[in-house]
Amino acid sequence: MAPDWNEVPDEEFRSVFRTWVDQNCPAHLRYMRKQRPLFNEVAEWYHALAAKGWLAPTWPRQYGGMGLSAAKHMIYVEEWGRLGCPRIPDHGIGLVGPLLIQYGTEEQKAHYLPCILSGEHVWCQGYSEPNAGSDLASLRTSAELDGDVFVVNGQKIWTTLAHCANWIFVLVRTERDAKVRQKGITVLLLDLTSPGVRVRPIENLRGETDFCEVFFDNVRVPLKNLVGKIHEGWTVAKSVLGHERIFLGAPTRPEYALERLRRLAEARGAFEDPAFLSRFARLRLDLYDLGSAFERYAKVLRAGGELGADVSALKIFTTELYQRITEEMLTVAGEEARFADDLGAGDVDIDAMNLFLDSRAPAIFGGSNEIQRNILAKAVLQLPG
Amino acid sequence: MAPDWNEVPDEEFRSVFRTWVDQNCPAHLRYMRKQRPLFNEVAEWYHALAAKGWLAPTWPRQYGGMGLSAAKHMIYVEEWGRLGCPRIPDHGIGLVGPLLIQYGTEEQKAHYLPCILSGEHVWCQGYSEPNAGSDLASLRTSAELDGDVFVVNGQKIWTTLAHCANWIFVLVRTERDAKVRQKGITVLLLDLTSPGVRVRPIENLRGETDFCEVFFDNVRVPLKNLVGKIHEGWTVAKSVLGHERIFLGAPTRPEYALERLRRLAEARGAFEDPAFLSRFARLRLDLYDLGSAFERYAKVLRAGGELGADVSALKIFTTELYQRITEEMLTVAGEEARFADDLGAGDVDIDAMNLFLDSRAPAIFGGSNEIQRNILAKAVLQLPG
Amino acid sequence: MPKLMLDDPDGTLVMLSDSVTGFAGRFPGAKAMRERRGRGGTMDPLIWSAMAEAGWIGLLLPQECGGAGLGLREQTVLSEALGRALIAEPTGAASVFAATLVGGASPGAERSRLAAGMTSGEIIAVPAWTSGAKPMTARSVNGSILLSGEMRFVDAARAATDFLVVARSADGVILLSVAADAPGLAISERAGVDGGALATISFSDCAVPADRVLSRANRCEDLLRRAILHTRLALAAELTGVASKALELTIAYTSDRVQFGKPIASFQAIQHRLVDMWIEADFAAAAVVNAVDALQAKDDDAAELAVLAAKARAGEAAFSICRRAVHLHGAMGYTDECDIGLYLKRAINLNAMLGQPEQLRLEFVERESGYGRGRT
Amino acid sequence: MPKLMLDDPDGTLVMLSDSVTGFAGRFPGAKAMRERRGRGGTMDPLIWSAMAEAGWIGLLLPQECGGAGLGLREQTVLSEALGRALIAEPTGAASVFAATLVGGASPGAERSRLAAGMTSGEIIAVPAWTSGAKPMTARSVNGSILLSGEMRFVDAARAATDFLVVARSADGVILLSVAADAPGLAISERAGVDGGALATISFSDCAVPADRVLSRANRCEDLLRRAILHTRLALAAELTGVASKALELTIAYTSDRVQFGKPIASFQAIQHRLVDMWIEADFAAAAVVNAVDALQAKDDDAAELAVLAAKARAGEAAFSICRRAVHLHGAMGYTDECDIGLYLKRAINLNAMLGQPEQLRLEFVERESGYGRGRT
Repeated sequence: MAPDWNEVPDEEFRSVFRTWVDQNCPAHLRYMRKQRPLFNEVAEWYHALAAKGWLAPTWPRQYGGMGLSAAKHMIYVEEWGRLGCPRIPDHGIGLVGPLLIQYGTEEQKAHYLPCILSGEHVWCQGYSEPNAGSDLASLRTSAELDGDVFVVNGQKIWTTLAHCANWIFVLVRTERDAKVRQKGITVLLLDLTSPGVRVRPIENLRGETDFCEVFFDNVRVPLKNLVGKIHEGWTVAKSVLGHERIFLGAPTRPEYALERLRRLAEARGAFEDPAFLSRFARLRLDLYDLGSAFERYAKVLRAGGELGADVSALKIFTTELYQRITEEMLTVAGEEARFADDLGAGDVDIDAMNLFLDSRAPAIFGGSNEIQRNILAKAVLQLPG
Repeated sequence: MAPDWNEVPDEEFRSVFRTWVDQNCPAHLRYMRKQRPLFNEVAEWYHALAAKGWLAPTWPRQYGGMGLSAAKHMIYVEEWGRLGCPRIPDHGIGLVGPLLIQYGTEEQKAHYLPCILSGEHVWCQGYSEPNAGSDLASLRTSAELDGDVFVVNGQKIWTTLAHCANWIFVLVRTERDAKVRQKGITVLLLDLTSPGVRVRPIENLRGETDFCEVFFDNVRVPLKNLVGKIHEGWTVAKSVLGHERIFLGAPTRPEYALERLRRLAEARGAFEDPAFLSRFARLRLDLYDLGSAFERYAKVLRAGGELGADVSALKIFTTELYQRITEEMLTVAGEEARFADDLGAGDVDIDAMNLFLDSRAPAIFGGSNEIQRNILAKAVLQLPG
Repeated sequence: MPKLMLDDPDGTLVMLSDSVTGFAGRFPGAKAMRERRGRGGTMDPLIWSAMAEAGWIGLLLPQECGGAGLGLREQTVLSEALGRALIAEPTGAASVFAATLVGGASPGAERSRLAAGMTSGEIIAVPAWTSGAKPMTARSVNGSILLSGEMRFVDAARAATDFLVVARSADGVILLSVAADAPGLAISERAGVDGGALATISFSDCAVPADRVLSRANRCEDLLRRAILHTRLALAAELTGVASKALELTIAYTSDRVQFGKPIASFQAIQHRLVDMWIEADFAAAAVVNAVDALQAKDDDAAELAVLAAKARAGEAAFSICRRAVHLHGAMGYTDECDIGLYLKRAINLNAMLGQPEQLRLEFVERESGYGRGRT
Repeated sequence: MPKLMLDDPDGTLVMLSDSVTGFAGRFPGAKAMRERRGRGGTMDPLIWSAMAEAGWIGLLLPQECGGAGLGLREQTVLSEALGRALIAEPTGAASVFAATLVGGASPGAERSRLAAGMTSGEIIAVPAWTSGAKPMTARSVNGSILLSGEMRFVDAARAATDFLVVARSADGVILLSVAADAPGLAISERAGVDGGALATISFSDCAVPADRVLSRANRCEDLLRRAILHTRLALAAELTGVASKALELTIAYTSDRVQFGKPIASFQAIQHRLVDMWIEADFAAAAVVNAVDALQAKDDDAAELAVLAAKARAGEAAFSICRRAVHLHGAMGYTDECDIGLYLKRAINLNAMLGQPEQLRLEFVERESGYGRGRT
């Protein structure tokens, strides 16, 4: 079995991990323009991690994971970002794995976990529906039990990278008239190559296809693909997100964007303009203080604590800061803000418009910032009504 | 009777009015620091206007007013502001007069209107109560009819200048269990020297007393002091504000504040700092564009039209701009923002802190900006729910 | 919704605005934008000639050279309506800017040729006046004029039949027209954010007949100033249209979209945000009307200020309203399928053209009070 | 509510914070502020000596000269708690700044005298280091030092027993203490926004015995830098306390106040605004903790940056939270009777002391990256 990394001092782990990653993550995959590369585009990195046994940082070691504590996992993610490694299609690693480890049968674990590590199964996550965005409990995709087979009908949307996945982890309604809307929901593992499945990629504002619609027309799913208990999938679905929530608020994106802004501004001589400098200083300090706030939550995790609802503050701040930084890039660009493509800045190209458009997404997805504010109002400030 | 000013061309009226005001408004009353001087402090200017017949711009001429159209009234107000004339206690002129002219009996008009013009009656307005601020219909001050006398009990608050008034125009509840809360409300004219009345001035953030609490303990008000019909005062109360609503959104205060900011910044050399200049330019343009927006509503009035609910936009913009300008003054003041008193700027003193604190008020009073936004959401944007 | 409140005694303006709505039925703006993007940014000649047929191109050309004899009020209303309908053609550059240059040029055959061709749609005359790395110079050789240099940010260069070029000659600045297929002229295009293309044009000893000169020396700079003034106004109007329509679409979407059992437009936080967007759009419209009034009052200084304010306000409003509009459309707003993203991209393009708000505001206070004068 | 999340293994910090709560029961902050204003800004000696008795004055003085031997963590927690309780005494100037100067002075009788007096409350030593119109100069004459010049923004001048004065002498900058009743020293006060008073002190050939010198030449500037660093941190903590408490009061008020049949805190627009205020307060607290950590890590450059960030963030947060807090208290918020206005005024004073946010941010980026260096 793999070594117990939690026994290794933090700085040693950081150093070992960084050195190996730096030597093994291919140069052409570093600092990719694409936020969400397809599986094929990053397969060699995926397999390299798997071969080393470092693909699944949070899975227990007996299932081929690294079994990292929250504190060690933070280091893993930090170094990953610092070295500019690409995001890999991670729904198998980050969602389906933990889900099966917690709720799966022994048979399911034995079958699916290795397939994730080998890259044979590429997973996507079927939560959202056209009329159930932030309001997840109102989903309508149905599954009816016909003997030992569920027959699934309906539609999912905003399914990230479904067009390069072959399995979907899907929430379906198995009870139509449940009194509490959260009841009567079930989690199924569904083979996307089954007859009756249709995947339609959706182009986003940046001209890329991060997500898809997935249609189910009498798709037959064996009963053994049920996760947890029937009708009680809501608990399963909600439980998956653990301390990973902190990464929704990680300063990664604004950090990258501010660095780009700095390069652009230097190339354009904008730092000579004190009015720009004043705006830049505000953004710089926002980023710096976001780091301090992030550290406050990370400390809780390192001390073995659990994150409260207050961590939503990070998500709001980081996503809105990302937007403000990229808006400033368009101001600095001046008339060049009219271009769709990258802007030359000395020896680098700055993808100002790409970042600006990309920055529209995080404030919407993963629970819109309005929803996050509602959560904070109720759960942290305990405001009435 | 007075001349019909509406027959006079606009520019001629403006010139005649300006010349006379400039010659007759005492110099020591111009550009007063106090936004709301007491009656005694401005009595000579009040009487001068009355003697000239120019005290009540919108009253019909037969009642001693000028009978100005909305367009002419705009000129009157503009020149008043331009010449730095002080605000006079104007509830009698602006509210009680128009109310009696529309709803009063002949006897009431004959008795009260001349007393307003002579300054014998100084009025205040008793609308708000401790638990009925923006939600006026929930008022509780009660009046019970005892023969031909109302017996009034309860409390008003935020009654502007009640401590220098001798009459109050008061909303009372005459029906306790009305099904619609707007029903069962009555308007009374109440002599503040009556037994059972107690007035308590309230000090504001600037250390001045603009408003008061007024307590009524079995105060007896003759039936003849009823305005309009009993139980139907809501209509009366709501109808009073006509085209004057536009002045809630007039650029007067931000205009004055920006001029003060300019003086302060010039004295401090702040215009040498492009970062300040950039912020100043934004404020300057906001003020300029507020002028354009104000003009759009003024045009409607000049063309004889009626203002819609959309005029609330002016109130929101002007009050928030006023705040932003005075906040910038504190930034320019640097460490001097720690002083309560005025800041020297060449040969003038700039009352930065006074203006900053004053700017807190208009966003709250006259219907808080939140209420204004609610109104716009429903009445203009016609949003659901 | 915010509207340009301009006096319209004979109903001309309403007719003009309605005609754009009709036109948009035949040539839906969003569809045309996507198709143009698919073509690599090249204009659809059909749409432009239909616009010419409708009498919208060169609206500002004086009657004496075949123009409609209509004025800035009409252009403003037209531009606002085009913005609303997302008819993202290069109206600012190839109609307003070009017509001001041509209309103000010295009378003569070339001016007449251009004016007639523009109004008929046979000529697409595109201004090329922003210097690139190499400044534009003109020198006379054997009765021809040889142009050398580089011009940036040229709209619709592939479709242009003529470029209206500003160059420095020994006798001062001159304005002349250059055939798009003239030898020695090279076009290099880059994709524009809203699916169009922006070109850099290189001239290298490009020979132009002397009779192509439209204006000379001091008149030229004044002409350019007026062209910028008119175009900024038109852009402000177009941006106001973009902003108002984006807001309308957002109100419709949020009123329709149900979450937690209620339309999301019934949530107060959303309502207040929509109200703030509406106020911004309303102020933009008022600023544009103020600029039109100021231009008609013939006080040059006041008009310059008013136009700077209008372009700054409308640009800021459109950009910021469209950003929030995209957000309020939720995940849909982040897709290319939903039109709202096109409004955002159009707003970015028009806002960045001829001066972003910050630059315009600084120009305003410098012009008004001299603040910041002499800074680099 | 936002709290300073500092490690507190033995519970010292909680005890310290609780002791402030107890103190505030005996000396309610808002009441003391109003009374001080009524006295024309003069401190209440009773309150200051009670604070000294509690061991809060000169907390940063090293044990060797009679101090508590506590550090910046304790001072930070104390200042935050004082801010929350609105105990608007001149802690920043007369305790933190003064203790850093005295603690860092050359060992000797004068240093011991000051240290002992400060901790016992018998001496109120107030720094006077910001030059006014006339720069401070010191010259030696007959074994005395003659001071001339003007110092501005001196807190609590009427109550001071000693001023800690920074002056330029022939041998460089010196720090010395000056008895408040020294001849040749004149105090002129102006009202402070939060009811205190700020003095300008004029020295005109004011004679000070030579043994009053606390520090000389290069050490002085470093001492001053450290005093500013510590005081900025303490002010940031106090501002964080002011901000958190103002937010708490606002949540309580809006949860209680019913309009249209519901508490106003149940309206979504109000809720979201309160959430934004909470995020700002939370970030301010995190920034202060980060600064404490950085100071303890002994990396001077990093510590300077962290303190600049903390003071900027906390000042901005407190000022902006208190403004909105006043607004959300409606008409009540605009009265002097309601305490919320006092929080606003306190926030303004502390925010403007030792650098407003804009200035601190510019200092941060200059220090970090050299941007803007060399500008006036």
